[in-house]
Amino acid sequence: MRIGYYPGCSLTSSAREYDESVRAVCEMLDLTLVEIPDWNCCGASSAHVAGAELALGLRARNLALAEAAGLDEILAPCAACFNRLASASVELADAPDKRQAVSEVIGMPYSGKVRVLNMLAVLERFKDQIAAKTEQSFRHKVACYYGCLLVRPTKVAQFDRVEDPQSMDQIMAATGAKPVRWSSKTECCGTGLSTITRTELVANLSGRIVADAAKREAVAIITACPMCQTNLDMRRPEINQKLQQKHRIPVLYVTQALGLAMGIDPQRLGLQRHMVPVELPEPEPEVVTTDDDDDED
Amino acid sequence: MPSCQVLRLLQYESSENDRRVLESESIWLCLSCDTCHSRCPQTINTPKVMYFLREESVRLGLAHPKSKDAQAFHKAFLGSIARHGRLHEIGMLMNYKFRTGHLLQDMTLGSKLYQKGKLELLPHGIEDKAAVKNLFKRTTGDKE
Amino acid sequence: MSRLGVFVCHCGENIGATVDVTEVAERCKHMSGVAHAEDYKYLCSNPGQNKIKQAIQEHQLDGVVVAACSPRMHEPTFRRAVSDAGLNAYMCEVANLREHCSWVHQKADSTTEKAVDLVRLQVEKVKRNKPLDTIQVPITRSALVIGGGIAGIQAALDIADSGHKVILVERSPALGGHMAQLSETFPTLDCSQCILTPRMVDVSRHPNITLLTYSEVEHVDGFIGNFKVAIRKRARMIDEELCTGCGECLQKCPTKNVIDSFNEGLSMRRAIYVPFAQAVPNIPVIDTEHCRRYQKKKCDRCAKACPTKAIKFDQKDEILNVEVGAIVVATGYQVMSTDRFPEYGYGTYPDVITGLQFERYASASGPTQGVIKRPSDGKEPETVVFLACSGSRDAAKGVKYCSKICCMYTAKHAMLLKHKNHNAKAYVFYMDIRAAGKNYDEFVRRAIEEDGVKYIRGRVSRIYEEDGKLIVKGADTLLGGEPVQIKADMVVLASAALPNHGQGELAQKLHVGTDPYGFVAEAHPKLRPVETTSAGIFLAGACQSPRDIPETVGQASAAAAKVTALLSRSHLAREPLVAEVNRRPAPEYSTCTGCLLCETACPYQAIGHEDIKDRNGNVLKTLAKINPGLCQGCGTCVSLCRTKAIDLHGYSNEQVFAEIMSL
Amino acid sequence: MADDVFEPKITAFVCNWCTYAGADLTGTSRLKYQSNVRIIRLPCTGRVDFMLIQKAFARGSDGVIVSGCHPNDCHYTSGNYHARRRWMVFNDLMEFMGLDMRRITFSWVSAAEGAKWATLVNEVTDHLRELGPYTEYQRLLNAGVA
Repeated sequence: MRIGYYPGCSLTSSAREYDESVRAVCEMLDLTLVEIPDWNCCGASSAHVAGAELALGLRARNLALAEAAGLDEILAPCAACFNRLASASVELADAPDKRQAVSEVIGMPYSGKVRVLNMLAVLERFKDQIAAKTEQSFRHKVACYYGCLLVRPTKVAQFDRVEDPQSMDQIMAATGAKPVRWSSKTECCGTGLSTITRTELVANLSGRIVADAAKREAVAIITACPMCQTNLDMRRPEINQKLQQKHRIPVLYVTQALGLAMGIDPQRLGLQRHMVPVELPEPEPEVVTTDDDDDED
Repeated sequence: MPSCQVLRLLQYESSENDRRVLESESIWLCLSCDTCHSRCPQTINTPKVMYFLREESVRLGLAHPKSKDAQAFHKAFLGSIARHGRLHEIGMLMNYKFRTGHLLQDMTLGSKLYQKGKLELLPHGIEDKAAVKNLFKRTTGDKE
Repeated sequence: MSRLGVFVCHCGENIGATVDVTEVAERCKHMSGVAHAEDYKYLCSNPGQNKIKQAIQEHQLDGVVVAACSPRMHEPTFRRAVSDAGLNAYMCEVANLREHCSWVHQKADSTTEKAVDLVRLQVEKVKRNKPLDTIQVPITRSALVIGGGIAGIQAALDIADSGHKVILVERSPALGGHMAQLSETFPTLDCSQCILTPRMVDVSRHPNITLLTYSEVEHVDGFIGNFKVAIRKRARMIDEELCTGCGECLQKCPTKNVIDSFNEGLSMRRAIYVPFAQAVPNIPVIDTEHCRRYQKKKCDRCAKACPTKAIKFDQKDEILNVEVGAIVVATGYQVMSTDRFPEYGYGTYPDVITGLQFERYASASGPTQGVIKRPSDGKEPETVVFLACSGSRDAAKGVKYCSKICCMYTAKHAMLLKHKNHNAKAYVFYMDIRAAGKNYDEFVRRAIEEDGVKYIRGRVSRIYEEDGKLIVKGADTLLGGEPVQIKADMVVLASAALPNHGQGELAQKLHVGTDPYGFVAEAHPKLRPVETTSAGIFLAGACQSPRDIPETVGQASAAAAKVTALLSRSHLAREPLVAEVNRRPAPEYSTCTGCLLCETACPYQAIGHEDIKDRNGNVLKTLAKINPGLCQGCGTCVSLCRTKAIDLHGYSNEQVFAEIMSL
Repeated sequence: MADDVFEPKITAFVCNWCTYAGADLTGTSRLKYQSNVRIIRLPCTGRVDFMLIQKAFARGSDGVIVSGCHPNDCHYTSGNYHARRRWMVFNDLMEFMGLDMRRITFSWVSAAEGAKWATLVNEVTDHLRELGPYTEYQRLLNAGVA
């Protein structure tokens, strides 16, 4: 199987380990990633400030490039890129006038057929293979954290349910993990534009998520978004200062967790690049199988 | 002021209340997390409203002083894309720091990131830089 | 050559201000076939009508066109006037100069020109009108009431008291509907069961009422005054004649884990059951989906226990065919279930319940004998949060309308909680308090002021579980949108009232219209609130839109009055604007070829066929045949007919083509 | 200039229960629209025969409007569905015959949509004014096609 691949800017630098682990896991799953030739930045949330036309143009160019390369589905592991590209794909799908206008702006034709998928939507298709390839059962309590951009707004994401989503929990459960039932799955970590400009707000919002995960006795927070990972990992000193705590719970990309379960070398998965060291306890002993959400309280 | 008050003030359609909104800090606090949108019984897309209000407040020169950093961030970000086609994080951050004067912010973090191999010193641009430059030109005039 | 009269109305200034009425009348005089034309200030007034009558006699007119307001307004008035003057009523047509001309255009020559055109159109039509006689249809003088809640009970009793026979059909095993589930009723706090039970007993004892519980309407045919209804009487597996209601069988049933829907799923019942203690009729039902006899082919403990041998395991559904003259729809509502609310946990938190479930807890005959407990662990909750507008007034995830009853029952719930547990804390999140009604606002104020219920104006954005509590996050808009967080033991959703399940299918069987939400539509929102869009079918209660008990009872009595008025006549006059198949001399008999395409297209099953036979009984030709009693005059068959053998009185091909040719 | 404006002739076939009543509401609400349309009242759009439309054009109409109850709201339960089905069938036929389909407008206007009726008539009138007189139909007539 092959699928178009849009790494996005973060995955080439600050979220390099996400890219590394995505590639490693997809290789294990026999999924060939075809990088969109000469892709450009999706514009994130900044392009909007310079106008809706520019914002749409930047995104549409990538869709048009994918189409030209014969790709009808593309994987955007970065949740922000996914959200931006998917919203463009949805916006252009039923609007021939808009497609016409944007084609002129980008100087390329686009027929509106490319579908954008996030990492979880792709992994969901491979649940059986994931279970089959799991070498070391990942019997850990994990907190699956979805954030904002994977499920909202429904019209754009067209994926999972908007409150209490389940896809990542099920993917992780396929490796033997025990996803905890918690209430911060789709709370905002504070990215927006304030990661850099308003660090004090970020510490506050991300702090609640880390504290909730710790309270539910999760040994790792699992995410599929570079922004979330950065805030919960890189901003941990500020978070701990704010909470007056010493939380050491690591924040893994879902592909890193799967990679570990499949026995892929931690170096290849980029675990060494984390700020909060990834140190997992011994897997929990295999006990009588119960439902995955036994009472936490 | 909370977002419900922002919208309430706008419903008056009075220039006085519009100004109160455009000058407020509130419109710069929205994280676009979309939670309100997904729970709103009237499906109001509040983040989109906030985007619009920010554009308007900048256009009319009413933007709250605390929004300077955010504006500088966007400028630095867009500048980086316009030049390289992709975001060059270090370049963008340096640009942002010069624009805001926050020269020392996150200095230690930066060096740590570099050690972890998470920062690229040189930009990796795209091949067809002209395509992106043209895109900017066609949609925003000549400015970046 | 016709001798037509044209009468043009000024309608005061309403037509006269933009149309040159005198000019119109003048021009009409020169139209072919017009013998007389005049204008008058108000034709609908008595002197105006007299003018028409005089002119008919004076000029020996054989047809009349009145150019005035919309025919939907005064067509009957002018037809009556024409008929009083000795002409056939259907020799009169109305040209709509007001709603379709003077009110919608500016004063101009073109407007007058259009007025002339509109009159000419009717002149050409009326020339081809034929005298028609109203159709007299006999009426079956009995009624069917669908639904055995308080609406159906009241309607059935009122109709029966007026001396007419009533068949009351209820799909559940007992009468009572939602009202039987309620604890106490606002604003008086009298016990719902106590005021309802006597009415249910009245129904069962009334000589004019046939009560069919555990039964459903299967099929409906016919029309006003003459409905033919098939009713499925489901097998209870109990001989109703033999059963004494002693209840011995109930005690012996070994299956004890069936979800009790009367208690809104809060308790379990047996496979043979009576929904509640005061049930009318007090005859059990065997739930064959759960009974061991039917599932595992064994067990006959109930039959052994029965002293009268009333249990009949091989009983079959019965279809009863009845004829009635009128139908009352009183099918009630259902509430939105908790799994419809994403931000309140998709129904995964057991302690988030609906208002109807709270009623069962608060009811003395409920699963906890009236002690408020919470489902998860049976503890008595200390802090209860009530959410008004759960799903109501929520265009995104619920329904747009206000469910009307929730403000009041939420105040009642909070009050009952405080009465039963003085230390409990009750919070109500609301958008607006809508307490219009006699003693209603006073009731809400009492909850707030005397019982100390905390009302918070704002919506709840999220509920989640933490440490055995429900964390309710909301906002207080009276504090400028300040976030509020309450740790609650139980949350009660005043969830939206929806059309009852099965309402859509029933509406189709009855050919009654529904509104966009699926509630039964009234014929006119103000002037005909208890009639449906189908003649002879009436409505009562929450099947039309959510409403409380007093309003429902009032409406049920109103529907009953309408039914009684209808049944007080022996015959019904109907408009003769129906379709007819033409007849020709032999050997053609008709241009109809008997293809019977029309039969399949007719929405009223009004078209059948007839055979033309010779003396020896040999079929010479088969023709379509229209039953004028059933035909409603839509004309679908006319445009479908390939040989133009069908025509519609009042809108015949000749008439409509003449109208077109007049333009 | 105003003298040169082409005033199209429009025939409207409407049902008694929805669109006729809706047009009454336009009047009661005193909404103004252009006076080019002539309404022919029928019980239901199910009564609208293709021949009626053809006759209207033959008689010199520049445009035709057919309007009835919204799907599901038909006073006669299903007459408007028959109209719609027939419309779909005849659409192709009329196109094949060379009828200018831009001159036929099919719409739903309910008894509550007074404003919609005004808008509909104005739009159709403006559109036909752009298209000009339907002289082409007479040519079709002479050729014996229509």
